Amino acid sequence: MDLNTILQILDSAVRLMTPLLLACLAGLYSERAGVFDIGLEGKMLMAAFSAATVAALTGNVWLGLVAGLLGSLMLSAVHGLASITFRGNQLISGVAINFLASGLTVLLGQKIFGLGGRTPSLTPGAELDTQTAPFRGWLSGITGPDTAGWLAAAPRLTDITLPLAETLRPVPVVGPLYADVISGHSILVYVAFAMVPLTWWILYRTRFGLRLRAVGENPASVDTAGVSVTRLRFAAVAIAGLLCGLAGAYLATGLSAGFVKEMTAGRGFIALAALIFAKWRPWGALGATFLFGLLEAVANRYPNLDLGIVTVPSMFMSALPYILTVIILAGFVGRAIPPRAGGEPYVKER
Amino acid sequence: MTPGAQTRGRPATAAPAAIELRGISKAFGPVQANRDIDLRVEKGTIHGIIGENGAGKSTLMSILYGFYKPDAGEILVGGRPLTIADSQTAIRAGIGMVFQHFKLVQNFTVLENIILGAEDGRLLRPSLSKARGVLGQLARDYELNVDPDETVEDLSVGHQQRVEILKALYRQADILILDEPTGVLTPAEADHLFRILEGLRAEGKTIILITHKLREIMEITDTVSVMRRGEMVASVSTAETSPEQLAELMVGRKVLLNVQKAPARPGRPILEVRGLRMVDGDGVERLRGIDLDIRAGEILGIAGVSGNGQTQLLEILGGYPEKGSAISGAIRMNGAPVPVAGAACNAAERRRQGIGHIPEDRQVEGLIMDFAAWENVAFGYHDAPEYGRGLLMDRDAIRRDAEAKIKRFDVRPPTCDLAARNFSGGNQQKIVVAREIERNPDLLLIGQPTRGVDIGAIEFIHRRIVELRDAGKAILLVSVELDEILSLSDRIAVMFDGRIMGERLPGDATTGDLGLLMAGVDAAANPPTQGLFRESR
Amino acid sequence: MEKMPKWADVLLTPLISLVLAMGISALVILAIGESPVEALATMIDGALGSSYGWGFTLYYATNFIFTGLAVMVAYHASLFNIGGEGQAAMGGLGVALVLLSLPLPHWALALPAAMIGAAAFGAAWALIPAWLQARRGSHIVITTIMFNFIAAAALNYILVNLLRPVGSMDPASGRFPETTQLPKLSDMALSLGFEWGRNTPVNVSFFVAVIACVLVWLLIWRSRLGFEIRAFGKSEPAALYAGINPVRITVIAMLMSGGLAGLMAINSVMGEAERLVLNAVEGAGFIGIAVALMGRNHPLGVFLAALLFGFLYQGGGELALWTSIPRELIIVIQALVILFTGALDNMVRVPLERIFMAMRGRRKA
Amino acid sequence: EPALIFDLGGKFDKSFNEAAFMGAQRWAEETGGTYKELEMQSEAQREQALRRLAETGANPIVMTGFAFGDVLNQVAPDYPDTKFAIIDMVVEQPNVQSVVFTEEQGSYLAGIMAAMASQSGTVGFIGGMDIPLIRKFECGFAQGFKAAKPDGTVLINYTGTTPAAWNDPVKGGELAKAQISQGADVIYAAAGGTGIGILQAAADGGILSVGVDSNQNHLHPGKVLTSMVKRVDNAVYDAFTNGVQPGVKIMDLKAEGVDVAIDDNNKPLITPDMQAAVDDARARIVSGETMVHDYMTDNTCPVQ
Ligand SMILES: Nc1ncnc2c1ncn2[C@@H]1O[C@H](COP(=O)(O)OP(=O)(O)OP(=O)(O)O)[C@@H](O)[C@H]1O
Ligand SMILES: Nc1ncnc2c1ncn2[C@@H]1O[C@H](COP(=O)(O)OP(=O)(O)OP(=O)(O)O)[C@@H](O)[C@H]1O
Ligand SMILES: [Mg+2]
Ligand SMILES: [Mg+2]
Repeated sequence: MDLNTILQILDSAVRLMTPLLLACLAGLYSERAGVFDIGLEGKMLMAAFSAATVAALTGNVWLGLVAGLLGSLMLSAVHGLASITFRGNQLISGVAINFLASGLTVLLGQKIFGLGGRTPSLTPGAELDTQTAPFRGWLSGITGPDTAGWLAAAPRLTDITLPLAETLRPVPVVGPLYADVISGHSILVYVAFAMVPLTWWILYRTRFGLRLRAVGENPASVDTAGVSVTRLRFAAVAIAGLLCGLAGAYLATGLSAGFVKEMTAGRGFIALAALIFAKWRPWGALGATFLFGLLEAVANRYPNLDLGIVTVPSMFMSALPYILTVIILAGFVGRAIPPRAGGEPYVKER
Repeated sequence: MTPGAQTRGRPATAAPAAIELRGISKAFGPVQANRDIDLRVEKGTIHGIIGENGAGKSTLMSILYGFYKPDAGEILVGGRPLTIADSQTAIRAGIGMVFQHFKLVQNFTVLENIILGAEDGRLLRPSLSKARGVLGQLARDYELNVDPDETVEDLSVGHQQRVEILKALYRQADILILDEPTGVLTPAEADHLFRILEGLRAEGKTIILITHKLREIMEITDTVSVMRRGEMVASVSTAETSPEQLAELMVGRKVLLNVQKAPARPGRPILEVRGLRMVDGDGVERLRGIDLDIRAGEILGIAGVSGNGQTQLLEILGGYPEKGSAISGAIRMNGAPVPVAGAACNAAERRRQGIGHIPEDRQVEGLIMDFAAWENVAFGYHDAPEYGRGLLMDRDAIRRDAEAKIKRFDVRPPTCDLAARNFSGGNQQKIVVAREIERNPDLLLIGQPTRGVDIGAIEFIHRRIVELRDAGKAILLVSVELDEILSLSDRIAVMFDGRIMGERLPGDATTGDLGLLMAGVDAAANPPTQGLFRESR
Repeated sequence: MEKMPKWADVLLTPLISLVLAMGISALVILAIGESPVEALATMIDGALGSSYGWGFTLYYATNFIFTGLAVMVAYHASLFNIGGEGQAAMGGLGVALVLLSLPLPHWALALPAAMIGAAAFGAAWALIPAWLQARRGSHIVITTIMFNFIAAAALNYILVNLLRPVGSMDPASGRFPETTQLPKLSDMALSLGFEWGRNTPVNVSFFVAVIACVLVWLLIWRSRLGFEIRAFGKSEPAALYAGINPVRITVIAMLMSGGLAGLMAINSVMGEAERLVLNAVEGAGFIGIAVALMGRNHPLGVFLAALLFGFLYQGGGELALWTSIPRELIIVIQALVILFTGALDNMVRVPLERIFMAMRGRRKA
Repeated sequence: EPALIFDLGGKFDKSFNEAAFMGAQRWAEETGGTYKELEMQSEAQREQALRRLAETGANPIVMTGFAFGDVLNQVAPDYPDTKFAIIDMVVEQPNVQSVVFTEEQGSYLAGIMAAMASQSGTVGFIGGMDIPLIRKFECGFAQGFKAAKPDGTVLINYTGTTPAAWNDPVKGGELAKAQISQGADVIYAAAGGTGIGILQAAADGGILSVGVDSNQNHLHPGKVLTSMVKRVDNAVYDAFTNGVQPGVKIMDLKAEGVDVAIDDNNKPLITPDMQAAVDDARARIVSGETMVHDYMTDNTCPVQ
């Protein structure tokens, strides 16, 4: 394997891991606060749908992003209501949210676009223009044509070339690594990676983080210290919603150009697995999701392994990331201890 | 020490009371935990509250601290009415509380636990460094030393409690509520705590102390209130009352405060332990060569500060040593060797060999809190032939058995369908004791049988243990309560740092002598220079 | 003393929750411009209005009973088995291998043989996650998720390359021998002299599922093993104190869980399709999670919840088949039912409790 | 009244269900008639749907997808007066018409075009799931490609092994990028909804793609080399208009059942050479001079 191949695989791994990382961090906030969240998948899906829908209707990806965040937050609110306010079963609530998102996205999508739950492709062209026309008309009526033009400029996230990428390219190893792997992703990738140290800093260096971790370990300690358990948990669930929102928006407007039903394809569950793998720690989340991304990138790159006598079937290569995960888990990762109060609603009086 | 409330207590003056509760009521669903309670605590005094398990003491204090909301009633702090809707309000009003079950975050450091909820600003660093300074000051002022960077789960319970007290002091509490603080403390620790409380009182702080130990009430409080079944039945000056009177007020009948027992008549050896060593999963040597003999018809008491290997000893004898530990040595039960490791070393096997076990922690080990009482009566013996046929269990047989046991042990309420969680601590303990004693084991291992249990129940449990001994059974009693060890044991062994420091007969032993042994000093070898403990009455 | 009578807790609360869920569903239906009344009528009529509807409702319910019981048994040992999907798929493989390789002359022989195959394959697929959890501490949630994917890949390979009849386009096994066809409930009714549920897939497996409910109930609440499973699930330290071996319980509970999930295949693969197709499980493994949780991890609850989901599946299917309402509406309705009866139940229960307390107070006074 | 049953993917699958739907729509618009349509929700419904439609008197009943084959074989004899048509599968019953497409032939033409458009000599194929039907596309494509570029390379990927494989544009895009980085400059997508992501990634990556089933040239004008169209719409339209003739109906190149789509969107990409080569190959296949091997006949592919 030459350097170029390695770089390409790493580049692919970065893209593949980003939605996982965002969702994994979302789960981290929620579960660190003691609220289990198996609804990551649903929230991502809802975000992907709302982001793509608004981006398609307005032609503006930033409005789409905001809509994605709102869509995901809405489901977070449902989860919070069920598992914090009404002290319901957090697993059931998560399951319900996954179903809800899977149904609502297609239902609404069909109602709005009539494309069977798909949104129009977010590439400039006839399909998109007819969708955005009413909005742009409405907008230019209010703000004048200039603003409307600007607003409708980018229906999709574009890749960013980091400064000096080309200048540094000749530097051996580091140069191509910087130019090909680190540079050239959409903004949400950088946001996702920045979220790792930020999350670490929030968790371990701020008052909010201290309380958040405490409420996931022993909510009574937080309560008797005069801090509202409910507010903290809602805050955590809301942050989880925002991060899932980013993840979903990235799927629909960054990695692809539009929404397709069920397009999260189980990534929420993989993120959940990564979270446990990471032992509920931010840097661990980075490592775990990178591992998943890398395994998938490698499997994509080598779809049939020709071993001379036998050719390993494609199905085996598809399953390889999962098999390796199990092996790594069994071999190298010890027992993961979840936050002690995780999954338990905080009940004072019975 | 003699009670001297007159000299310490301040006469009630017209000055507003530190705390005044008027007509507090609180129901948990159908349970009326507090009913129309009035309470007045003067500033600068120590006020004791006693009452049976489940009398409503913790509930009342939790209301005062804003943890529960009362259904009715009024709270006055320093004479001014105050609606305490949450703990934040209570803290601001200068109230601090050390809960019966600590409210600490186990995997946080001491410092993090202290500042939690009382941080200065959004960032932790300044809060932590400030707290570190204040903590040092508090430690000097009150002799409350704890390593601020230690993780709480690595601290002994005594130290955890210090953290709770420091938490309250850090928040500048003027009124400090302590709910059964001595239940988990060694005598030395309890003693230390009382010195601190006296110091706090001298500063003009007000203290409310809940305890089941009348000796403590008599020793330190100025006034005392007695609760029974959710009601306040008396509030008296400590000087004007006696332990017997308090016990009667509490339980509603006369209580024998001392164990009555005939001299032991030891028979053949039941348990022989030779050179038992144990290294735990972290490589720490917990037991360093234990030799023990227990005969039929005797109670061997093991005294010692908790954390000196007693837990490990009980677990190994009980057949479930810590995972990953390495054990060597020999154990013989009724003359037959007992495996100390491998698949044959398990708790079920031990029970078959006639070893019963009342574990130290009834809620974590001894009971399944969500199981009904009758299921808990079968717990550990669910394989017994009389509890079923083949693979299935015979519910009726178990329930009949459970009902009988519950009746004999006066468990209240006497319903075997209630989940263990819904019994009070004392009654939970009675279920465990009933289960283990009634199997009539040749050897009964007992850990902390009366921790947090009210005096009525203590009396009962003690009597049953003595009865078992008199029936010719061997008993290994581990307790941190020296009083309990002294009054129940026929022989006393003192454990320190994984070794048996020495053996005494209860008649010859003084608490001072035992205290030295518990601290790792053999008094016979080095004559005592100073008492670590005050002599108890 | 309880806060309200048991019947109110187990019947009234879910019923009111169900009504609420249906209310919100009606709003959703209105929002997409359809008539809720018509939709509900179609659903109820299609699922419960005829023996035909019942035939399908019960068929789906049978699947969900098996997967629900599977999740439930593991849950009692505090193991969250989300691998029902993969275990059921493997159960299907077990059924197919047994029926395709053994010359079984009659269904009465084929059924037990297929059950053994289904349960064995399902259990085997749960064994590795169980063992890894017990011995290596690998979290069962991750490993079972991974095993779902691995099962899908394995089945894809086996069907395409090994079991597919030569020249067939369909990645599916050949038909099982006629002799192994399970009697449909409709046939049984016919032999008793009346017509019921003609051409519906519900078959004897339904009775197997009902028996499984009873057996699981016996196991969990009446057997010594069940006692150990529940005790271990509630508290591992207490289990150790009582001489219960955690490794043994973990492995046994997961084997039974996987076996139950695998048994689903006798209904869908042997009873309905009569051959093994790709994706024969169709998400029933995941529905099992909802069924177990909503059924409060009790076999009776699982049975009722499975019926409810069978109803939603069939009624929803009818809705999508015969009206212009998109089929995703049913997923939304399912979600709302799960949400309201499973997670928002306290929203209903707490006020109800207050009402009952007040009533009791008045009676006392 | 005729009826149409869609397979589990649903009628908006961007693939052959959607093509069938278009055919039915065309019929409805032209004749003003109405038809019944059903979407499958689960495997168990297939039989239910067939029987219910037959009992309500629908005729003919057209269904898409090989998965109906087995059930139809059971059901058809019970309704001798009803005519059925099944697409993508052969069912031998007196009242059933089996419509099969020679995807290998269409894919062959696409392969020739890909070979001629490719600068690098490497092209890619991305299938949804590794199943025989998709292998058929793959093998035809590879044969055409090799015919025009014997030393070229075809990279092959499959999206996955679960139903999600057909609806995962993100994975599709990533696979396309992986193939691009290995030098592929034309990618053939046979993966349902996943294909949207493949075509997108190809367009973003500045290379060409080949659409499948319906004409997808318009999705990225000037960036989709062509689409291997499978005229399921024609088959449905035909069945609705002219009724169903029992037997096997082979929709091959000759019958215009499959072809490569050339329209305004991709015209600029088609060089005269390419057009000539395609026309030539088409003529030879139609005349039987060139035999495109069908993977299904022996589960092997003669090239690579
Ligand atoms: N959180 C709660 N929810 C429901 N009921 C409770 C709760 N806490 C206490 N109770 C009930 O209120 C009664 C009083 O309990 P409380 O804890 O105040 O007793 P206590 O006097 O502190 O007992 P102990 O001596 O065992 O500590 C108990 O009998 C119990 O049934
Ligand atoms: N959340 C709760 N729900 C129901 N009952 C409770 C709850 N919390 C406490 N109780 C009950 O309140 C009473 C006292 O409980 P508490 O926690 O104060 O002490 P305990 O540990 O049970 O007993 P002990 O004082 O002997 O240690 C017991 O009857 C207990 O079962
Ligand atoms: Mg208490
Ligand atoms: Mg207590």
